[in-house]
Amino acid sequence: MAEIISNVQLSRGIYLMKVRGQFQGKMGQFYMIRAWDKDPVLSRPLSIYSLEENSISFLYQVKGKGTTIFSKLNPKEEIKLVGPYGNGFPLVKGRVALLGGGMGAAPLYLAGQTLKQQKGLEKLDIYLGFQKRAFLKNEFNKIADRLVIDIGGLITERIEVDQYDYILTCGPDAMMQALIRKTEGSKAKVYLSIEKRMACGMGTCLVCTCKSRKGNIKVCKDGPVFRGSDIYDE
Amino acid sequence: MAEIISNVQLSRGIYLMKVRGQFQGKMGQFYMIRAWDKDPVLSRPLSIYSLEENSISFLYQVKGKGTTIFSKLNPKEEIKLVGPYGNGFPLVKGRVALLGGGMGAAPLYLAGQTLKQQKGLEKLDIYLGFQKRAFLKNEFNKIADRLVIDIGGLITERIEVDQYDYILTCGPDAMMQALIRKTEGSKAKVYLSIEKRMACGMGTCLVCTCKSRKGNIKVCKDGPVFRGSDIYDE
Amino acid sequence: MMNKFNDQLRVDFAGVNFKNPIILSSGTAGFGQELNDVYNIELLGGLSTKGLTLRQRSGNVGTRIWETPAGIMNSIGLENPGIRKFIEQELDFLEKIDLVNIVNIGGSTLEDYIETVKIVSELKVDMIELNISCPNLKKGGMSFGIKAKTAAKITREIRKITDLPLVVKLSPQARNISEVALACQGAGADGLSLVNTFKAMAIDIEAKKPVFENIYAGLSGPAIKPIALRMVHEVCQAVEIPVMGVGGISSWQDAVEYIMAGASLVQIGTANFINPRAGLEILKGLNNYFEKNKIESINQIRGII
Amino acid sequence: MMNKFNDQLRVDFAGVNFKNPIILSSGTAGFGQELNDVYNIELLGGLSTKGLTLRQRSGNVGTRIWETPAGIMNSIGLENPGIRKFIEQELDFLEKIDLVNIVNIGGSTLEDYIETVKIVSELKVDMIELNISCPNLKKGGMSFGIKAKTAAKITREIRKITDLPLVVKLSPQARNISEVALACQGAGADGLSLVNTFKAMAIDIEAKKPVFENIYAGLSGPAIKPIALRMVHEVCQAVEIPVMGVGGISSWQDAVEYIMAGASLVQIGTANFINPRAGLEILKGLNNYFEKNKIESINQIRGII
Ligand SMILES: Cc1cc2nc3c(=O)[nH]c(=O)nc-3n(C[C@H](O)[C@H](O)[C@H](O)COP(=O)(O)OP(=O)(O)OC[C@H]3O[C@@H](n4cnc5c(N)ncnc54)[C@H](O)[C@@H]3O)c2cc1C
Ligand SMILES: Cc1cc2nc3c(=O)[nH]c(=O)nc-3n(C[C@H](O)[C@H](O)[C@H](O)COP(=O)(O)OP(=O)(O)OC[C@H]3O[C@@H](n4cnc5c(N)ncnc54)[C@H](O)[C@@H]3O)c2cc1C
Ligand SMILES: Cc1cc2nc3c(=O)[nH]c(=O)nc-3n(C[C@H](O)[C@H](O)[C@H](O)COP(=O)(O)O)c2cc1C
Ligand SMILES: Cc1cc2nc3c(=O)[nH]c(=O)nc-3n(C[C@H](O)[C@H](O)[C@H](O)COP(=O)(O)O)c2cc1C
Ligand code: FES
Ligand code: FES
Repeated sequence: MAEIISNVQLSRGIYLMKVRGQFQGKMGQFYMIRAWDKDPVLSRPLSIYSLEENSISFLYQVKGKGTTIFSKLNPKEEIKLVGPYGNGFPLVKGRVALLGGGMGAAPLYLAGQTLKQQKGLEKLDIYLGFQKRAFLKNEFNKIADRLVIDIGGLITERIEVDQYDYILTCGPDAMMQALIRKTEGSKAKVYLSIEKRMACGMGTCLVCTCKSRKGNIKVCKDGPVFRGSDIYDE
Repeated sequence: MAEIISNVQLSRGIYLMKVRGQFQGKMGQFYMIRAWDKDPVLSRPLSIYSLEENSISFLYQVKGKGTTIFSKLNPKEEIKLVGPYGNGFPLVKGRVALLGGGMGAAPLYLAGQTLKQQKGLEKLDIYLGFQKRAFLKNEFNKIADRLVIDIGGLITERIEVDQYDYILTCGPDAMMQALIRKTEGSKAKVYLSIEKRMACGMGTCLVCTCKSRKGNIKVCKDGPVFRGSDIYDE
Repeated sequence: MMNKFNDQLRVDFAGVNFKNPIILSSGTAGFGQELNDVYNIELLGGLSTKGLTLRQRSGNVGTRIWETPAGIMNSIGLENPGIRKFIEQELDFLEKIDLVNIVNIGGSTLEDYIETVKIVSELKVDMIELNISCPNLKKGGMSFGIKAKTAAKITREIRKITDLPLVVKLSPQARNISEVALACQGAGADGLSLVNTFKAMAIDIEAKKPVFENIYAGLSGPAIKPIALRMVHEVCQAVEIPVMGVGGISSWQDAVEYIMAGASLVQIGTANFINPRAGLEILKGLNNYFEKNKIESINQIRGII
Repeated sequence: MMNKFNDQLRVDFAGVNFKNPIILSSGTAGFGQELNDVYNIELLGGLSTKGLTLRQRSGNVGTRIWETPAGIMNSIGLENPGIRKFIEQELDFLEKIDLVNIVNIGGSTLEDYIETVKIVSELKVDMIELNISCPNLKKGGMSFGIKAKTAAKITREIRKITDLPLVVKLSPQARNISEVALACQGAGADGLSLVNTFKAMAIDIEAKKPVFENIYAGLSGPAIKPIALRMVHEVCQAVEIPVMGVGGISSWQDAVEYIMAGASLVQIGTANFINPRAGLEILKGLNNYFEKNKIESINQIRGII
């Protein structure tokens, strides 16, 4: 049980929730979250948006039953977090781009913060695509060497992939696939964070299995971050 | 859907909840209430405590799942009421006593208010028994010709039944049975409001069936108010 | 016939015309009068009465209701006024209102069923629902619905003595529900309804006793929907006669699932306790769904899975 | 053997000593390592592995999980590394930790089951749970557990080739679960576990398709508890061999209900997804309950209903 510090709507259906406590976690990892007893049965996975000394934050979009309940929580109310789970993004160096589509921005903020502190980072550009309205522009601006925002278009068209050694990405499947196609033949290595319905979040139930070039993988435990080339044809 | 105006704890586990709206109802009737979607399945019956022009109030004790949810509701939050259901207390005259044990006080406040406005009422005495602490003393005092409060003892021992033409009562089974025994041979007529688990609240499901001298009765529809002599041996 | 809803919701079921596929299920709507005080139940397709037996029954003693996660267990034990009092006290109302009235008939012995059906067959009612699936009787009830042979036998006997459209209500405790369904079809049933409640148990660990005097009781409500839907799908694959789907329906989406699984009509039970206007609200949702998707007849979506 | 809980929670089940009656159920705890990172699973009585088959299986395609009121449906389809990879990768850990390890074995054909059991019988494992009740396979799986005859046959064949304690896991789809239970007992099972998931269905009304590729999938979780408990009670009345109760257990009170209904051990499945510490918390609750009520052995309350 942890206490909610704040839970504010940033844009229509998009919320940033801050929870009190000393939590663990690395960029790209997630927590299994619930604010109800036994119905719905499953907790909801949310990526760590940011991690402060005495709090943790999540950026989420209202989709269905669970996230609707989250969106109605008030400060001081309680929430259950279990985690952190998953492998997280690798600590890459050199010229790095983060590319997010919609809610895909969620894990990229902590990724940016973390990489900023890395020795050997040469540049950190952030590309964010939104359908209607941008959010958290200021926050991302603070950590990006260059912040590119696209609204309503295809963010993958705004990036020159050859500029980068690594591209870390998260977002809709179509966006990630487009990126993979675009990096074909380039030296840029892509790491993507993928989403699958989960039950356990820790690798015991095989609900989140995904086919990959290396055979079946568990998104929750082997991922959610994978080399692009393992998931899609590059 | 109705909006909660206030929901205050009067004593440990005892709450008074006021809900906005123009509601119908007579003394002794009840509403089927829920503040959740489909789980738990059943609504909870609560007697009308009082009825004002633009609100209705309920006095309730936290017992289990449903009443715990009620107790956590804040002003402006929503609640669903269906009703009023049940027959309610009869409009009696002459010398009248109201006798309540614990939560049995709930329907008696509206009963007192209503009877006060009756022509032909000669006196209205109110007897309330509590286990540990009295509540709503002032409110009942305003409508009673005489208010007798008992804490920790047996309220039935404090009433002289022959003084009254009618006694309207609500409370634990043992209390109501003791009253019936005490009125044996006296002219005082007893009307009691009884409790049974309910599903529909309106007489369709036969969940609340109770044996009586007149055969099976539905507590929700034929009652919840019955002549004492129909339910217990007088 | 008043009908403020879409005409395309009409269903012909065993020769009987329903305004729409929504039926109030047996035991959850009494004989209609109380719910009709809440809203005009004539808007619905039909109503199945509380299960009636030859003689008045006072039902089971002890706890009659228990809540479970997303469900309820009941042990009413077919309390009912008996068929004669029903005729005296309730039939009038049912004859007057304009929706298909289905008389649900229970019993302990074959003779009782036969006697009751004989009486009902003389009445102005629209349809019989033969309940061979009540789990709350010590004798009879569900035991007729477990095996294909006994289910066929009782259906055959009843078929002989009535010309009313005959629907047999199946038990989820059936050893093989499709076999039982086929047997009833073979024995002359005009339609089927399923499922009745699931035989289930709860224990009061403080008292160290079963919650219910009969030890077992019947589980219903949203909890059972996935299993009941599967059974309806299986039965619809097996039989030719039309099916009424019952079990945990509490939204119009649930109703659409049942129809897509093959049901021609759906019955709303426990949902009436969640919200007394459930029948009407599900009907409204279905009506919107039909309009939005330009569905011209239920057959366009029925059984497409 | 470390045991910070009450000694009086010990259970002898078919000659195997369990520290306490709490077992992690097959398919909901993998092979133990992940949950052991959350808490020390050696505190529990036992663990049943993910169902293993002779060859590696990649499981079902399409949606694998769906939420229902107070339940979930799954269609994993016995994805597993196959018995040999299990031995390579997982057995070591299970051998080292101090709790009863139960190897759950699934399969499509009798030959597969036999081959797998032969291999397992050479290993240092404590018990076999023969899963003849998985509803998510197109071939085999549950179909062995529907009728007494086929259940007896496979049990008999397996009994012949293994000396390991043999528990047969029954299906709630059994035509008559007590008959199947008796048949397994007659064929040499040392114990039974029940139930596996309920065959159930969900339809995606937008896509006009079943949610699951296999059309049906297995329902588990709190929703099924009342039915599963009833089945455990029925089976415990019928057989002499001990029974593990499974189905919707999510609190210590649920566990006590199963024990009072006759179960010697209980398995925790879906509850592990509600709370990964569910096994431990249920154990703690049970421990308190034993202490408060001065219960000296599980037999004092087992089967008292
Ligand atoms: C590792 C990981 C990290 C994530 N991080 C974030 C994050 O930081 N921020 C964020 O906003 N979201 C994140 N998500 C997504 C988030 O978990 C989901 O949006 C959330 O669980 C939806 O829950 P809900 O109860 O609101 O919606 P639900 O009511 O469960 O469903 C929403 C929609 O999905 C459909 N659906 C339901 N079940 C299934 C199923 N089995 N398969 C396919 N579709 C189904 C429903 O029909 C409905 O349309 C993450 C997901 C993963 C796996
Ligand atoms: C007509 C009427 C009017 C009422 N008016 C009031 C009122 O004004 N104020 C007030 O405080 N209360 C009133 N009650 C009582 C109130 O309805 C209950 O206390 C309430 O429903 C309890 O709900 P819960 O969810 O909190 O408790 P639950 O969790 O449902 O149960 C509480 C306790 O009852 C036990 N229980 C559960 N189901 C059953 C069952 N089927 N049979 C027997 N015991 C069971 C549980 O084990 C638990 O110990 C009234 C009842 C009726 C019938
Ligand atoms: C309180 C109650 C009483 C019932 N009585 C009857 C009955 O008399 N006859 C009958 O055929 N079914 C009876 N049923 C079963 C319902 O008609 C229905 O088949 C079952 O509840 C499943 O549907 P549901 O989940 O929508 O409630 C009863 C159910 C409940 C909850
Ligand atoms: C995701 C999942 C996977 C399962 N896999 C298996 C399995 O491999 N073998 C088996 O015998 N049972 C399997 N089961 C069934 C459970 O062991 C258990 O019998 C069932 O879920 C009922 O218990 P519950 O309601 O506590 O979950 C699985 C259940 C779930 C939810
Ligand atoms: S969610 Fe259970 S294995 Fe990934
Ligand atoms: S609660 Fe349904 S008849 Fe009384």
